[in-house]
Amino acid sequence: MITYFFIFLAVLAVASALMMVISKNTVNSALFLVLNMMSLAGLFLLLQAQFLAIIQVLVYAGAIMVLFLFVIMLLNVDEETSLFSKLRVKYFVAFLLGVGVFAQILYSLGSFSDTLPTISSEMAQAGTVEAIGDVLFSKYILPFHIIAMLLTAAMNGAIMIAQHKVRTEGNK
Amino acid sequence: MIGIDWFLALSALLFCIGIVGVLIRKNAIVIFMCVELMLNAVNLSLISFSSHYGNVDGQILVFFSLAIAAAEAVVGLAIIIAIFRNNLSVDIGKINLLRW
Amino acid sequence: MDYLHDINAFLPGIIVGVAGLIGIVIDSYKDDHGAIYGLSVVSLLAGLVLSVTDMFEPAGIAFSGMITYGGVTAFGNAVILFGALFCVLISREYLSAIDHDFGEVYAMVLFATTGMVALASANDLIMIFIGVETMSICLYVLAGIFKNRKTGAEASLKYFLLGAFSTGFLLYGMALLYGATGSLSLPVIAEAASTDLLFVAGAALLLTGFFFKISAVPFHMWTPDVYQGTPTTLTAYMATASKSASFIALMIILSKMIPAETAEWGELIEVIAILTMVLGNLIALVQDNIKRMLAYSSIAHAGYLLVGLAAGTTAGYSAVLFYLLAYTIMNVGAFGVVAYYERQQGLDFTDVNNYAGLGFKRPLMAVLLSFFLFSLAGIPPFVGFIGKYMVFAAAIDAGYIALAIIGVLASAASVYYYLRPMVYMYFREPHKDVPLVQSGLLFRSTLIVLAALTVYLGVAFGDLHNLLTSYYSNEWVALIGG
Amino acid sequence: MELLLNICIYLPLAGIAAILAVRSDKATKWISLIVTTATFALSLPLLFNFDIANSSTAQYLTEGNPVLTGLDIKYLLGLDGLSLLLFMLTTLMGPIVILSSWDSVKKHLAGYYSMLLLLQTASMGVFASLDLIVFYVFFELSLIPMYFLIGIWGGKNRIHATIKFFVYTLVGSLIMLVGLIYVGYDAGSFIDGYQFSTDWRFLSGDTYQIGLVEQTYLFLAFSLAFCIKVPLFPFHTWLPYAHTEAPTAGSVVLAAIMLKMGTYGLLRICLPLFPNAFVEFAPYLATLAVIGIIYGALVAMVQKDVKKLVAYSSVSHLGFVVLGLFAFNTIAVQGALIQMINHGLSTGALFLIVGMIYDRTHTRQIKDYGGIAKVVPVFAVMFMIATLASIGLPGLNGFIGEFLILNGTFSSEVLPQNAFVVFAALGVILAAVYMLWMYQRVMFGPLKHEKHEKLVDLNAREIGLLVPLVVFMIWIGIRPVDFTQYSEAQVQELLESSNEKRMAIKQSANSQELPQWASTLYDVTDELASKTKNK
Repeated sequence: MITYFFIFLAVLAVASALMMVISKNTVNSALFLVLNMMSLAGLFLLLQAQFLAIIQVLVYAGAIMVLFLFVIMLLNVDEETSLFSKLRVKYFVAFLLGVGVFAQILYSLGSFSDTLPTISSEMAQAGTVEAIGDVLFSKYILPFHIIAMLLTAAMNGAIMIAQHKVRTEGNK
Repeated sequence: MIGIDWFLALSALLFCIGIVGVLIRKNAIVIFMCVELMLNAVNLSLISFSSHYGNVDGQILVFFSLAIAAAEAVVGLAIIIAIFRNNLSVDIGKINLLRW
Repeated sequence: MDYLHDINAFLPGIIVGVAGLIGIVIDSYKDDHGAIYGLSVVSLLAGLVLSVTDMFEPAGIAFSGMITYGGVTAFGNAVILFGALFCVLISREYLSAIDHDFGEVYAMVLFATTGMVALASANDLIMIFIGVETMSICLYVLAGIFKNRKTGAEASLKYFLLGAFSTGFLLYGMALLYGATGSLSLPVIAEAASTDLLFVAGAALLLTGFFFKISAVPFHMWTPDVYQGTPTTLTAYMATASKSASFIALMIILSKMIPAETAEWGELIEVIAILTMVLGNLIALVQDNIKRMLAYSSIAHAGYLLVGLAAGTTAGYSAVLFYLLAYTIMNVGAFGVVAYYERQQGLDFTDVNNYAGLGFKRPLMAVLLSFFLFSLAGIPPFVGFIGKYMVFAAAIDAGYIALAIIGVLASAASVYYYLRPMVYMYFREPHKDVPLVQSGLLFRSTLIVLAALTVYLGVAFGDLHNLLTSYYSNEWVALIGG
Repeated sequence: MELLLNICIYLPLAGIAAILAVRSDKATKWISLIVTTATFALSLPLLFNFDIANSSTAQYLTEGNPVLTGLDIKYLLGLDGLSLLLFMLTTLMGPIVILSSWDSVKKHLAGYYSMLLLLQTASMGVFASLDLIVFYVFFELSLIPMYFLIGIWGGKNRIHATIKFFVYTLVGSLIMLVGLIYVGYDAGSFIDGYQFSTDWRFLSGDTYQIGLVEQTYLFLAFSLAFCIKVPLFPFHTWLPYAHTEAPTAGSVVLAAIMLKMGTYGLLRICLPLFPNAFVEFAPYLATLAVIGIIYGALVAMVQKDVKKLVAYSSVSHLGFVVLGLFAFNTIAVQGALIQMINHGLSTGALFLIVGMIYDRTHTRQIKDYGGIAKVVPVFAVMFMIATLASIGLPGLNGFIGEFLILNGTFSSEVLPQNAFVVFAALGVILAAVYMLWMYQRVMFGPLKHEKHEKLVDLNAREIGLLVPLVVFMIWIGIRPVDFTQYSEAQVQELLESSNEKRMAIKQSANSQELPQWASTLYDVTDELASKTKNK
């Protein structure tokens, strides 16, 4: 059963990723990315990471991608007439690089796959909100706070950059 | 039951689609989305490893990476808005003032 | 009690971060940005003093193994905070003069500094990731301050896209390392380290991410654009504090996590170092824009620093720390003087041609720039010479003689472009008479302090060197096994 | 006394501080003059108290603690037979160069005199330092003031000249730095406790022996730096530019002192540290030196610019010094040492004289002069003495140096071919040709230009600064032993100990596996006895 789910979700993820890259319309691209994220959330569930599956939907698909769509609509980016950059050489290099990295990663994963085939049995406990919350507020308290600060900083910085007018000294 | 290695291979594939997308697209927003795809692919890897080891550290890293992706998205989209105001375009092909 | 101990261990970072948070709140009620400026200076100074006192404490770990403190870590933090402090000190006058004195700038610097301190204290991949990202995201914002100028917005976009791209590699590297070892904690990873392909691939991806951050060739493309498009004092901040933090993190990764025997890392770094030194210096030769020239020079300096890392010995790592301090001093100074000239109206003072004849108009600034440039060129008795000396000595001691010779030749080529501003300032007649504004007292005295330090540390470097090598010897032994 | 040595070296720095504090053009000149004169006066006791019998041990030793733990780099100053006279020459030239620019330099006086004083400190430091790292620091430090002196106060093409000068010299010395660090670590393996040593006394001693292969590389690294500085043909191309464009004082210091740093470095460092390579490479470098002698002379002959002519004559003269050093026997090395002083005195004087006439006429072209001897008789006399000293007329100093060098080279074991002597002697003749021809064209014949009728003869200041130089030229010419005595014992001892060290290294290399090229170059299997004789 899980195998069928995996195949379905994997095909969905790869297809939506490809569609995102090649789709002409930026809005479509964004929607394909949402689809990709949803299918990844499904895969997270298969891996018994319930908490992160929910977060993935809420934060990524729900918040980040909405922001993307918002900006795309705001800027009213036209459909691109020429989709990709004109340099054919660049394509070639890009694909070569992509395939190269992929092959390399697969090769290194190959060395790994004999040693670990399956999901650990402890996972049933480890993926829950309680388990994650527990370590997040004990072991990982410092990174957690730095992230909190970073979110404030990012919000502040984004407002400053996106503001239209330059404020002169003291707004006088 | 399907093995972890399948998840990892899927993750590598998605990561590489992301790389290729970054390299060949010229719309800054789409490039940024491809970066998001790469981060997502890594998250899948992390969660797979985490599930395999049955330890929660990998998931915590995913949690943080989600938060950072959010922060990055906010700043990145603000920058894209700023550059759109200057250029009326998000085509990185037109952004070549600074070279060498 | 444990908490107090933990908080105390990360106190410099906490002070700086909290000051940033308080600062933006205060700043939103005030029209004048003096409050947040004062707050940042005070907090950075407090952090610096704390780190300096911590330098002599024994090292330890805190926050359940997330960070280390004391000893070498504190020294790294001190270098970062030193750079941040001096950049902030010279920022206000410059930013006011060009009408970009926003309160957020100081807040961003404080937040980024917190990230850097976290990065340089990291003992866990999560801390490294969060430190790098906190630093980078704030720097993306700082790079975009000139949002109404084409160059500014583009620099920021380029920086952002490439930075985010490299984050992908960084994170994937961490994922693979996690997969290979089952842990994110550096000491645990070090124990489980192997020549397993997965581990090597993970480490390589992680290093790639960091090579981007330190702008090593071939991952340097963003540097000149970003340095040119960012307000100059903030460029100084990027070029010094952020580079120091990234280098310290790279050092942590190489020394703590990747034992030398797992792969030929030294050779990889050697190749990157050669590329970086040679290309950085060669391209700098043809730059007319002084900020771009300093950007390529900073790429070249990353190469010299990599020479120290390639050596991979106690001498190499302590040379890197010393060099980072020296580099911070002279680079903040050089960018500071450029910032002074740049805000003058009438001519574009980032073009080196327009420096013609400035040497005798405001002799102080010109003399200061000469000090910093000579130091960057590595001429004794300035501190840059000692830094280069230590780095190359470490490389020679570790048997990388070819590397040292290439580095030395590259640095000989660099002299040509370091001399260029001086050639224009002193040896040529001005094209056009531009009245030069007097610099403020704080600005001037900050730069004078830095210039004095280049000479002082160039002569009296002994204590610092002894601190790094002998005082920390136990710590180094623990890190790299003698 | 050791305090006195330090005071001498750092007094000019105090002078700079005073100049910057006072900020008055007039006071600037006087402060510089007083400081340099005081330096000279203070250095005299160093000369008089020098223990000639013990010239091979460094005297007035200042030995600081090692600055770094584990690294034996220390502040180590002292004077011995090799350095004493050069040190004295430096202090002597101090007030002379200050006086020479008294009226001729008009812009940015504070900067100008500060640079001259800084140069003074750096030069004295080079000759007095006995730790190689300290030596290197002073060696490099001397570049900065010279860079500015040529660049700011120089002639039309000053920028090109100064950058060429700076980059050339720096490339050489940076390669030397790599060698220096290697030597330091290598030396560490010969000592217990310390890891790294650049103490010259240790490095030149018997304990420290460098293998043949390393010696080759290190010798090449060091000698490249010094040959550029000397400058030896074909590394000389920066010199004519730098000399022509430099202000008078800059040329004088460059010729009299800075070029000596190169030959001094060869003698002080290359010879005792790498004796095998020194000897094996001697024929090649001596060939270059002889080419330099002839080439410099021929090029000087066709110069139209007086200053350029003097500059090329420097290339020729320093060829003699290098030849003398590589002859590797006491007479020749003694000759080289005294020739360094001679060249400083006579070429320094020539540059001063050219500067003086340039100040009056603002031209250096030979064709613009002619027949001015009658108008300015004192000038003509001074010029004559300096010219004759430069071409090596018996009774003047140049003769002593060249004679000793040629004599030593003739009997040299290391340079057995007499061709060296023959061609070098040819250089002496050529020197007479170009110098006298130049003198004749400038001074004698009918007065070519009317405006030169009103040429003013030398004033008291100018005579005053030339007289000491002339006195020494004659003194050395008549009683050279007063000067050579300081270095005699040390040169002999240094050559003997280096030769012993050379044999020892060869002996031990005999039993080792060497790369093909090294065993061919050093010929270790050959009968060692054939070269053991040392004169």
